[in-house]
Amino acid sequence: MIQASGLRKSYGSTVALDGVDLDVRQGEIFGVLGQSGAGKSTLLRCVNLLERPDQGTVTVAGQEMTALGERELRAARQRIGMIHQHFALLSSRTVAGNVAFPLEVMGVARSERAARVAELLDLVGIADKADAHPGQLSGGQKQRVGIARALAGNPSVLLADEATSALDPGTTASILALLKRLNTELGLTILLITHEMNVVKSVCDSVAIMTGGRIEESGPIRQLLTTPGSRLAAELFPLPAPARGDVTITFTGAAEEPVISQLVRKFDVDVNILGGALEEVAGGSVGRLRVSLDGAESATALTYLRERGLIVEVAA
Amino acid sequence: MIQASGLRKSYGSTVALDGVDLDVRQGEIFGVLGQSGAGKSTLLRCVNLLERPDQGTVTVAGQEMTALGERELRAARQRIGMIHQHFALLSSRTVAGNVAFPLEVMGVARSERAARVAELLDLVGIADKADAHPGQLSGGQKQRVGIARALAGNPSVLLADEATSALDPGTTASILALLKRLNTELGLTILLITHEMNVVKSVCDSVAIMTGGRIEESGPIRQLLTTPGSRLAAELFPLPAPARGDVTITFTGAAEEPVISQLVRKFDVDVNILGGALEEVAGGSVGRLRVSLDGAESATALTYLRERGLIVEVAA
Amino acid sequence: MTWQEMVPLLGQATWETVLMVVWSTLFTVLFGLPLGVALVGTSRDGLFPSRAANQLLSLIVNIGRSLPFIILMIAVIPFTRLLVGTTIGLYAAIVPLTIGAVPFFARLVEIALRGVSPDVVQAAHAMGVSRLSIVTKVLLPEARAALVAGVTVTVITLVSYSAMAGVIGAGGLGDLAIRYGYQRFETPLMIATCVVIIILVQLAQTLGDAFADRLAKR
Amino acid sequence: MTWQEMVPLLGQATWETVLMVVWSTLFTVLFGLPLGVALVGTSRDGLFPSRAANQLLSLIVNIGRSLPFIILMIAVIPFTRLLVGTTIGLYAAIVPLTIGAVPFFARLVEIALRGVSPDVVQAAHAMGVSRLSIVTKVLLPEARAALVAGVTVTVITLVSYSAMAGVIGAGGLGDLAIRYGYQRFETPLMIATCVVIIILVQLAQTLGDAFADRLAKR
Amino acid sequence: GTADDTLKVGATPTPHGEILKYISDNLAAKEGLKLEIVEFSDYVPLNPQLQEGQLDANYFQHQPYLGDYNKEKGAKLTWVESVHLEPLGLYSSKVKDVASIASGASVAVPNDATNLGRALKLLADNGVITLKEGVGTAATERDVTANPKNIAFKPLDAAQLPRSLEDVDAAVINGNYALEAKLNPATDALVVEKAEGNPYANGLVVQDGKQNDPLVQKLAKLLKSPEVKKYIEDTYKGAVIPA
Ligand SMILES: Nc1ncnc2c1ncn2[C@@H]1O[C@H](COP(=O)(O)OP(=O)(O)OP(=O)(O)O)[C@@H](O)[C@H]1O
Ligand SMILES: Nc1ncnc2c1ncn2[C@@H]1O[C@H](COP(=O)(O)OP(=O)(O)OP(=O)(O)O)[C@@H](O)[C@H]1O
Ligand SMILES: [Mg+2]
Ligand SMILES: [Mg+2]
Repeated sequence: MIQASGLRKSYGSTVALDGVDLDVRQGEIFGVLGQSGAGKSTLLRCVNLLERPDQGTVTVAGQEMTALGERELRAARQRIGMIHQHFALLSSRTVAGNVAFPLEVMGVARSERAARVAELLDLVGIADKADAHPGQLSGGQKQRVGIARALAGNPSVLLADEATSALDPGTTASILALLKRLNTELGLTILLITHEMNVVKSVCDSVAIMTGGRIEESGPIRQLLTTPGSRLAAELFPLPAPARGDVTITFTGAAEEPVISQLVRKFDVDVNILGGALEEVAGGSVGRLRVSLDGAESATALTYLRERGLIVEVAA
Repeated sequence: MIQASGLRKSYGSTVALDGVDLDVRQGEIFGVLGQSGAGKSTLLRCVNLLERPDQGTVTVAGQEMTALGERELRAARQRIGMIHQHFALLSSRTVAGNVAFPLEVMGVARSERAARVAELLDLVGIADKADAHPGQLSGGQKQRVGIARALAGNPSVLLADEATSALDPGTTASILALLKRLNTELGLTILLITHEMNVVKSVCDSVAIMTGGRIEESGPIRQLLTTPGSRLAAELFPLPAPARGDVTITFTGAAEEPVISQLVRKFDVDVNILGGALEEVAGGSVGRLRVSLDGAESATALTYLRERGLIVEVAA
Repeated sequence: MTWQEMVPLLGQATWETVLMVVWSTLFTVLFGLPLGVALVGTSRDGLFPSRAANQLLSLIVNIGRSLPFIILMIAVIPFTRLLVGTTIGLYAAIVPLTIGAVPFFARLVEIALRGVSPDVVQAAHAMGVSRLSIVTKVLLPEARAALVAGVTVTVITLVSYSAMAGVIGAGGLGDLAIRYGYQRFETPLMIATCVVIIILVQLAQTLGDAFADRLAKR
Repeated sequence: MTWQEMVPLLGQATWETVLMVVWSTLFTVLFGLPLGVALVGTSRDGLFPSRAANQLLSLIVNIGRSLPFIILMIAVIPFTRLLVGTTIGLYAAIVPLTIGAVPFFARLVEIALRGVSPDVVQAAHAMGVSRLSIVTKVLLPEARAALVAGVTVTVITLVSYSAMAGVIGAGGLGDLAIRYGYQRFETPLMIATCVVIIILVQLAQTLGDAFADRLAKR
Repeated sequence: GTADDTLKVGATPTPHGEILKYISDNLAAKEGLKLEIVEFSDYVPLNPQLQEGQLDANYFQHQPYLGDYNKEKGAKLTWVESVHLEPLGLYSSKVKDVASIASGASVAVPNDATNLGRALKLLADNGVITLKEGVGTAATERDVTANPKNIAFKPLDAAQLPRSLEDVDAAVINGNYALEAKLNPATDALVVEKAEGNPYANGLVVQDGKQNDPLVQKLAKLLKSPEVKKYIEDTYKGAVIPA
């Protein structure tokens, strides 16, 4: 759905994008992670050509954006929703007016507009603020208006720049559920930037990590997780720094049986869970645990775990 | 260090604060959680009187802020650093100029200022952007300038409104480490608003959850964690919805031994870890695991766990 | 001069000033708004960037702004005749007044529109809004408080300009003050006239401020 | 009139205009800036809110803005004599020019300062910055691009005002255009004079724009 | 004219407008004449307006000015009747007679085209300066050939002249402005223009060919009537004198 190839963009001497290739498939939720200043927002803004890349091409829904005339570009952009990092709400319009704006632009009839706006405000949970002006909203409320506005025109692609960073976990969860629903029910393709691993874990199918204007690692999540030494895995399931001999077990969703208790039962070994987390990710129970093994048969136990399809790393 | 009592604040018909009492002790890091629109920012802004409460008093460092004249209020504010939710950087100044601003106001000599600014920019990792203007920064870079600026004047109290929401986990961790260091080394008292549970877990001593302008629950973290049915515990260590019979074990940091493996060894029971997380929180290893117990001696095993000081809840 | 003599003179002149100012304000906004939009639009980071067009517009605006009003008034006489059919009197004065005020108002529009956050304009671009719609639905509404303030400033400028319309026999308060107060040394009438001018202007300012205030509440 | 005759006339008049405009711009900024700050500061959501002071200032500004310039010029005669020692000539003209332009510039300052984001002002409050420092270190620097644009607009207004200073014998380009071109129908000299005026003004505009642009780059 | 018996006459306010108003209010009806008086605070547009037919007649200028205008613009405007003279006078609050004007003195003069030349001529006629031969009304400071007292001329707006007396050694002031400023031309002036043979009498002007129009003739007759003469003498006390 979104293909970018060889994107480069500099601001003066700052290289924001340094040769980025991206392939987001139709109906996918694609997460972009990366350090502050890595070029994530720049990449997103290059997708709908808010920022014209110095080099490289961008194709969205089969249309090469970089080659479009103004008219077609406008039409293409109307099918791409965007949630801005700094909200960018019209201060002269009420909340409802802001959400209605893209509909007005698309020529949707007034009555239809009102219904759609009411529905959207309800979905993001700010129906009570419909007549407030942006200046009267809290940070999270502004962000939700931005989300509603981005979804108003029933886009087929959604670009979301830290769309939930100002939201509490509860609201975040409900927004993510909404996005996931639009994704599965209507096939909405989503490219989202986030710093929150929860967001990646709960909705993303694929993910990319950017560093210094380049994509360092990318791919479907479960695949990245099973890649030893993956930075993504470390980011998603952070663990305390290991002491020598500590064991890191990565669950990839394959082993559903009670592995730890079987370990204790089968071998002469004590397992102490030092930290880690297990979660439902992309459909399977996935996670990493840091444990220390104590007992005569530690080495055998590790082999047993590896045989069960788990990834086992021992800190040196 | 910060006491608030009976704070009320309305905007028109919106009640943003509805009787809030707060007590942040000297040298404490106090987190405020809560839904979007709950009144967190309003509370923070009432502490340094950016927003004058309709009712109630605020005392900071023994001074009743609400009773101060303009002159003393200014002096008091110079000892309170603030990180704003929307950065509020001076667009006419460079990054270095922004950070130098509070120092200028306090009358710090030029040479001293330059040194301090360089040091701060280094601490927050944007030394390379010292001469850039805010419009040339990414979201996270702006936020770090705001953080550096808030710390510039060596405040004794820091108010932070979602200070790390635009930062990636790596940068967040280093900023939190910085805050923690200032807290332990210099006794900086910090009142921070956040939506990120990691932040709470890694730096906060105490925490409050706000809902609809009121504080719903508050207290030292470890104490809240051991309170059965605590909303905070659920927020911090979210677990998948339990199936009937699933067991939730809350570790409060008391049991350092390998409990799970002892369980398996001692009783005829299989332990399957369904999800959860264990982390270092406020100095002890704390967390919650959702497990399913299988085997004849399940009930005995639970009793054993309870005797070891763990909190054990069985889903009905 | 007695009060009995002054009052009808003042009444007549007030009515003339009001007529001149109201009409020329109307036309000034009508033409100055698009001109101001064009000034911003053709600038380097504008919606329709064009260095040539921008410099041309800027030149035209500056000519209108800097030439002595009297010269302007004479220079546009042929145009006035074409439009109004006469070059003397109140209605003929509306033409040079408008021409004099349009570039002024255009500059104020320019300043107002530059105050609109570029973020919002970008958001509109991202939605695929056409450039014309960005003007009408984003720039102008977002700047409306500043625009109203600009209209107020222009009204007051027009009151001041209208004094010079006496040159082509248009009458009005300013002309009354100049003819009687300045040329005939009738100080009481001059003062009375100035007071009426100030009252008119304060009225306009109060209305304008109230309106701008209502719009500024966000 | 031949070119030989025109050139010295034009040269002299240009110098007079430049002198008048430069001096009166200087004084206008000197007095208009604080007045504009006071206008914003005393307003309802300003730094020193005071309804009474605000209305008084607004009245003074509007009086200055709306009175015909000629009337203003004679009204301030005693004041001019006090300051300059004479009421005729170039230096005497600087006083009414300044008095006429100060309220105008003050309104532009007001518009510029209103464009400063309230967030930033709040951040300064939170740092315990005094209100005076907020003006000097936050409001004015943040608004500086708009302020420079305001100075440019004022310079051009002063060029236009200065034509009227001929009334008190100050000379200048505008007066030359009026006396020769307008009153004696010497069209070539009038056109030449207007061209010089326009060149001067474009120069001022280009300088002002370039400066504002440099400041606006954030 | 708009109606058959109406004349649209353009004039400057004082004394022209006032004289016309006196006629309109007191004398015109008897003659079957209606006047529409259009007052212009600035006299310059009056000739162009007349030339274009926006006005039927105007009354503000003297013959030399008309001559210059016809020459500059190739216009055909015609003198109908001289009505009055506003004698220029030299006034001073510092000296009592022309001879006492010191070397290097400043003298304010009107800055407008019609009056500047006249003012210089007044000074020349009284031996203060010498003017270039035959410059006529168009004389400016640049036509001064000899200036033994090294006088500095200060051209000011005519209405401004009385107000400048405190700042200059002497000022040449139009009769009407002198009167308005409570100066009496008969007693306060150091020297005054002579009425006899003075080419600067103001009068009625129309487009060429209209001078014999009955309405114009009626107005011309009224302007020269004894009633008007008396009105001028009573009202302007020497600042304006019937021609
Ligand atoms: N200036 C204002 N005018 C009107 N209502 C306001 C204003 N500021 C805040 N509010 C309202 O007060 C309530 C509390 O706002 P506040 O900013 O304190 O929320 P918050 O807890 O910080 O939320 P968030 O997490 O979304 O930033 C919200 O409902 C908001 O709409
Ligand atoms: N307009 C600009 N002028 C100059 N430099 C810019 C501009 N916009 C972005 N940059 C620089 O480009 C780099 C990438 O910026 P970008 O906004 O894409 O980062 P990001 O990955 O979105 O970071 P964040 O997570 O902090 O929002 C940064 O170093 C930034 O300073
Ligand atoms: Mg970004
Ligand atoms: Mg908030």
